[in-house]
Amino acid sequence: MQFTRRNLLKTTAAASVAIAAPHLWLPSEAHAATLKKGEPIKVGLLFSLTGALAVPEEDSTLVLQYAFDEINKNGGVNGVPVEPVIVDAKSDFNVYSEKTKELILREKVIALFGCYTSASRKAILPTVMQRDHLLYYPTCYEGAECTQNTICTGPLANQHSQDLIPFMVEKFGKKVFFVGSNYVWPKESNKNAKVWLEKAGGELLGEEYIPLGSSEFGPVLGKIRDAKPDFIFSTVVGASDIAFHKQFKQEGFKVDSMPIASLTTGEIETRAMGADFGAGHFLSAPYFQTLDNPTNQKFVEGFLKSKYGKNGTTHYNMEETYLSAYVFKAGLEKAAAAVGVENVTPRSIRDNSGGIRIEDAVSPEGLIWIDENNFNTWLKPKIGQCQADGTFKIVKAADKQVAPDPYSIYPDAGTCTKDGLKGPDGKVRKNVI
Amino acid sequence: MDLGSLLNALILGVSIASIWLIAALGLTIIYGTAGVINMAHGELIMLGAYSSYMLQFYLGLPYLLCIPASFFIVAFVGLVLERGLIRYLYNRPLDTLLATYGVSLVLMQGVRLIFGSDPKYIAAPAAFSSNISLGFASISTFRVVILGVTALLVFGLWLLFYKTRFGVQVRAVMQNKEMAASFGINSGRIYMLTFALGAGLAGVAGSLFGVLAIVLPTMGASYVVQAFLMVVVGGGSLAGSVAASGATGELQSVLAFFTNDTFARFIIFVLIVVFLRFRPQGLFAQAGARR
Amino acid sequence: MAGLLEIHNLSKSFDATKVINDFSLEVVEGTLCCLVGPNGAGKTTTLDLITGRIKPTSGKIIFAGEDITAKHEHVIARAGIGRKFQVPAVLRDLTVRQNLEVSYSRQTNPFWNLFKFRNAGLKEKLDEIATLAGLKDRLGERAGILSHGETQWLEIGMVLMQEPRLLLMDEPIAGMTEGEIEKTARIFKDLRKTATLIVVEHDMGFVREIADVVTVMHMGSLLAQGTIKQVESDPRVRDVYLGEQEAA
Amino acid sequence: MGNIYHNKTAQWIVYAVFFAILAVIPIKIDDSFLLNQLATYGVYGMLALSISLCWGFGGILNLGQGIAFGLGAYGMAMTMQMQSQDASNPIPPFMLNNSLDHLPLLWQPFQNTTAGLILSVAVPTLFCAVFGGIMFRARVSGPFFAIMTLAMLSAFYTIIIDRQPYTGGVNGLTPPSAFQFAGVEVDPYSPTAYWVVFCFLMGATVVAKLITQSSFGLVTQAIRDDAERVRFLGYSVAGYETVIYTVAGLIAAIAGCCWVMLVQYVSPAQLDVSFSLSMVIWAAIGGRHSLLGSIFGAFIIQGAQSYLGDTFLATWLLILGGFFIIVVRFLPNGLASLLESGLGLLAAKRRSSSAAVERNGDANPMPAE
Repeated sequence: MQFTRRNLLKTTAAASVAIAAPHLWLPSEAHAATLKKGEPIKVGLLFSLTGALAVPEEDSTLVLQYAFDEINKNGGVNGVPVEPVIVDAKSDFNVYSEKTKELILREKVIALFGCYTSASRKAILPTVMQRDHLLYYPTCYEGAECTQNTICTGPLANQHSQDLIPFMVEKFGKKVFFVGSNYVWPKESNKNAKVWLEKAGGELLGEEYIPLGSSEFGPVLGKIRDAKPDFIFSTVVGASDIAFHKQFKQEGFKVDSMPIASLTTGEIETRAMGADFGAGHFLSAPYFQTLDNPTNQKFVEGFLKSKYGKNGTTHYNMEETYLSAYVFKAGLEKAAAAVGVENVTPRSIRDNSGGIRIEDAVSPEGLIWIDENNFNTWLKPKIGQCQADGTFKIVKAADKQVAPDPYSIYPDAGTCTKDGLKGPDGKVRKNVI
Repeated sequence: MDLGSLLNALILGVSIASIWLIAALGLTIIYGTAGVINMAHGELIMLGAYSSYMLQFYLGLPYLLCIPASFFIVAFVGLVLERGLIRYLYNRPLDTLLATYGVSLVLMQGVRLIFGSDPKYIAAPAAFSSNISLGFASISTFRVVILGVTALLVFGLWLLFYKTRFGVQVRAVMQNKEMAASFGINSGRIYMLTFALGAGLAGVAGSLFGVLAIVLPTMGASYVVQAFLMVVVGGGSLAGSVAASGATGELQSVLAFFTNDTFARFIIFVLIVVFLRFRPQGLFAQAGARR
Repeated sequence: MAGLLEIHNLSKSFDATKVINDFSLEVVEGTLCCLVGPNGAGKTTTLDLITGRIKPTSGKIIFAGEDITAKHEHVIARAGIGRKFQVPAVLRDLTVRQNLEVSYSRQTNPFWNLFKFRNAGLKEKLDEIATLAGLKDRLGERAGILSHGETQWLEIGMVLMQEPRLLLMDEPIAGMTEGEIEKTARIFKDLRKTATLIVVEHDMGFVREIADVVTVMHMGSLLAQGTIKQVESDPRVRDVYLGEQEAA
Repeated sequence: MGNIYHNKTAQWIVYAVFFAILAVIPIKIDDSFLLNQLATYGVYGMLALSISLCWGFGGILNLGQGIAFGLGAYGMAMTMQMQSQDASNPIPPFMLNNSLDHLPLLWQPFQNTTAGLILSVAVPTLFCAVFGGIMFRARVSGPFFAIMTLAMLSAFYTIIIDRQPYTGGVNGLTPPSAFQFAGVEVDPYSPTAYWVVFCFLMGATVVAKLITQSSFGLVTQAIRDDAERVRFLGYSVAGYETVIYTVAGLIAAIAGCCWVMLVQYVSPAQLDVSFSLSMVIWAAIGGRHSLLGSIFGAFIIQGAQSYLGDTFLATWLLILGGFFIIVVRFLPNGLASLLESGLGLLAAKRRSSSAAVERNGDANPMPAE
């Protein structure tokens, strides 16, 4: 026993000596990923390949690999090939966080592409910001964030419903019911939708949120039946969305008299629910597989024929992800030109990404560009109606690109600038999440 | 708020109850008889959905035939599982929980490897995509189908457990394994058959849920905890599970009517904890051998 | 002399069945009382009621002047009542030594025990009891591997480690050899000097040898009480026992 | 006499060696990712330790350890979030988005770092004491208690998601800057952060070990074996169960605080059923009857997940699931029992070869360790 105590004391002593050693108190070295001559450009692909989030995120990984293959085939970035480092985040936010660190600190990638949900983005952002790194977030989100370390190529909440709500009000009537999954993005999207609804003279009859992953829509549909809206505005996501559309029809609702206008129900979902459950409903997105332009035809054909195209479809989330690769390419090239290849850091890529345009010839959804202040994307939201075969017919397209505004419904919070959130008091705060 | 809507909520509650119940039925049999805490139950439900999908997609079997076929397919899987693993763990109930959690991972990933992670689609007869309106109330045909299947299964199980020789044997084994053995009842065989039966019931639930919601490798995870709570609140008996699901389904529907779905769930979880505090043995405890 | 244990008009019903019916008993300090009766007479149930394992429907149990009716098991145990179960209940996963150690329950407060690593007086007591129970060489073994006889001894040892004022022994000699039974009888007689015992036993030979007082129970009630001679000559007792033999 | 595995002195030596190795790592290795990763494993180790204490020694299977961990983590995240707010900007951004214009009462104590830290640990501990106290007094035990912790966990999970304005909902809380204590910023990638976790892990392990060796530990092991019997020895079973459940909760709460310090993030995922299940699995794989074994279990499973998960991408869950099945089936007491029986064989061999060199020392057999 005595012997043991002595041992313990020794260990503790060793520990305290180590703590007292001054160099150990220093924060560890700031991250400095740079490009090295003759080595490929490493980027991290942080998506879930297993677990509940794998449904959309596996496609994201595939389309990015396709994009980088395409870029490499055409000479790479600045003549250097891109090498994606693929990890599996296992649909587990703890793993997202761990893998982010691994990609940044160990793999020393120059940029990260990743996440599909806000929750996972929030899980990794502290790490990304702390290492002053760069995340391409390639899907729609709610906004109300102003960091100096993200570039988003999907629509913000303010872009998403700007056309959709007036369109639906005009076509089907003023009364609407909001249904969403119970988390941040649907709630924020609905706040935006309310703004447009008010402008369009519509009337909100009810607002319901159901738990993420739940497949029981009985109570919600009961409330909708009582409220008798002209259309439903849905921000239900994932498996729940499919259950929602199925039960909508099973409960005897008719798509002609009360369609669902959704921000999420794309080609993947309509195929999984069976086209007869999806047909007739509406979706607002910047991209549909059926978009009729040569770039899109090339993208769809090329992708489906490639070894990555096994899922047999392209949808808005994949296209937004595809674009992020080209935004990265342009940003890196601009940064290299500005500071020299040796000195390119994630931060310098980001700082040089403002105003980058992806032209019609590259972008399947048509010209987009990155906002110079908040680093979200100017894009044209389009409205599609699901057809009997599960594809979408574009019924309305914005005539010009809509500006992304992360703080559109929080004018008091200030405006997002390149260096941070500029409050009404004129103070600029960095990394507001 | 008008009376009609509340009535509708009550009717819906019955439907929700039947969904909770059919998810919990198989577990009730397995837990009630052998005390096995089967964490892979959700994955057995998932297998039921996938077997329906497979039969329909590759063999073109009509949906109504897929339901009983799923029963047998998943029952067979259950049989293999019982013979290969569970039977070694009967005297270690908490270990069955861990081992079957391992099984659930294997099944989930196995299905993903075979079928991919994108959702599958089971086509149901068009007649199921409509609703029945009774003037004041309205309910979807498919929910009535689920309710009907559930009622049928409960009735069948009641017959099986209380009116047949097999049922007598099962109850004998439940009460006292040693005593039953001395009467020549092979408890190993009884356990094997009940486990297969429980798995088969999960298969039926799966083929129904596949139409109601979605077919995904991960679909099972959302059912297992709630099914478990039903079984434990019910006390592991058939009547208990029926009563527990009934009460929970109604509560869920009515609370969701007055508040929202998420909060309704919260209240239900808390009520379950409070209930078990005062009646840890559940609503209708099995007259099993307890010390 | 006041009774150490007084049971007043005790009744216990399970559903509609009256298991114990208006049963009263007084056990005088320093005596050994044998509780006998045919199967189902309510002997073990009486012990359950005394030790708080089940709560009586009505009636009162007084121990050392204190009302212990319907108190929790551990409170009753702490008051000084130790019990050996009919089916020997030892802690099978622990060693024999640990079984005895944990039974030495002078300090029962969990917080105090958190800071207690050595138990004063434990070693001597443990040696004494282990020797008495003949388990001196088995201290390191897991209790689960002991033979039935050894398990009986271990449980008796555990009860003794508790140093109770009143010992309840439910069929202590079941499964013991002749020699062991004699030894048990000797120990029980010794114990009477410092403690009071209630022994439930079927073996009338053993009862004859050790009992100061014999209490006969039948159908949950007191049938007869007295010295072994008085009881054995009681015609009602004969009826009950003969009746049982005929039935069997 | 006997197996060295059960020798208390030998056990303490192994503990000392284990922590000595952990102590050397940051001195010898300069890899901030590895340090951060190992520190995270340390947190998982604390969780496995708490499960081992509660389940392995107390016999209480707790499928809701995520409650204590999560509440601790939320408390810490709230404290860190408030550290980054100032007078000009008094409330966290997510609250603005949820239409709150003042700091809710719930959040106010967290403006003070010390108060926040105390609450982070005290609230979950108190919860365990009250919840455990109520349940154990009602003699809820075994699988029933396990299911109730599961229900309670689900209740917390649901309410945190539903009360988005106060909790950040599904997105959770993401304090934008590192934890500051006494004016020093604890960079999560620094050796400092590692040392903090190291000290707590070592402290928790030593305390847990001492508990298991105390009279209290003996009683809890007796309760695990046969709670009913122990009552008749005069011990209040509920009291003992409540204390050990609460101590385990306290360790988990501290682990939660450390975790947020390392990852600067908390979300309802920390209260997800599957996370609490994995804690149980770490302990089960490592060996729930062995404190150190459980910690090892966490290290092994999480380490394999990190380093093999991507190599065996498609089959990883198959491997993991198969591994659980095999361990539970053939090694019910986990990997530690391999060591135990291995050393037992060795002892038996030695005994038979060199006759009997009887030692009387304090080699006290402890089958539970």
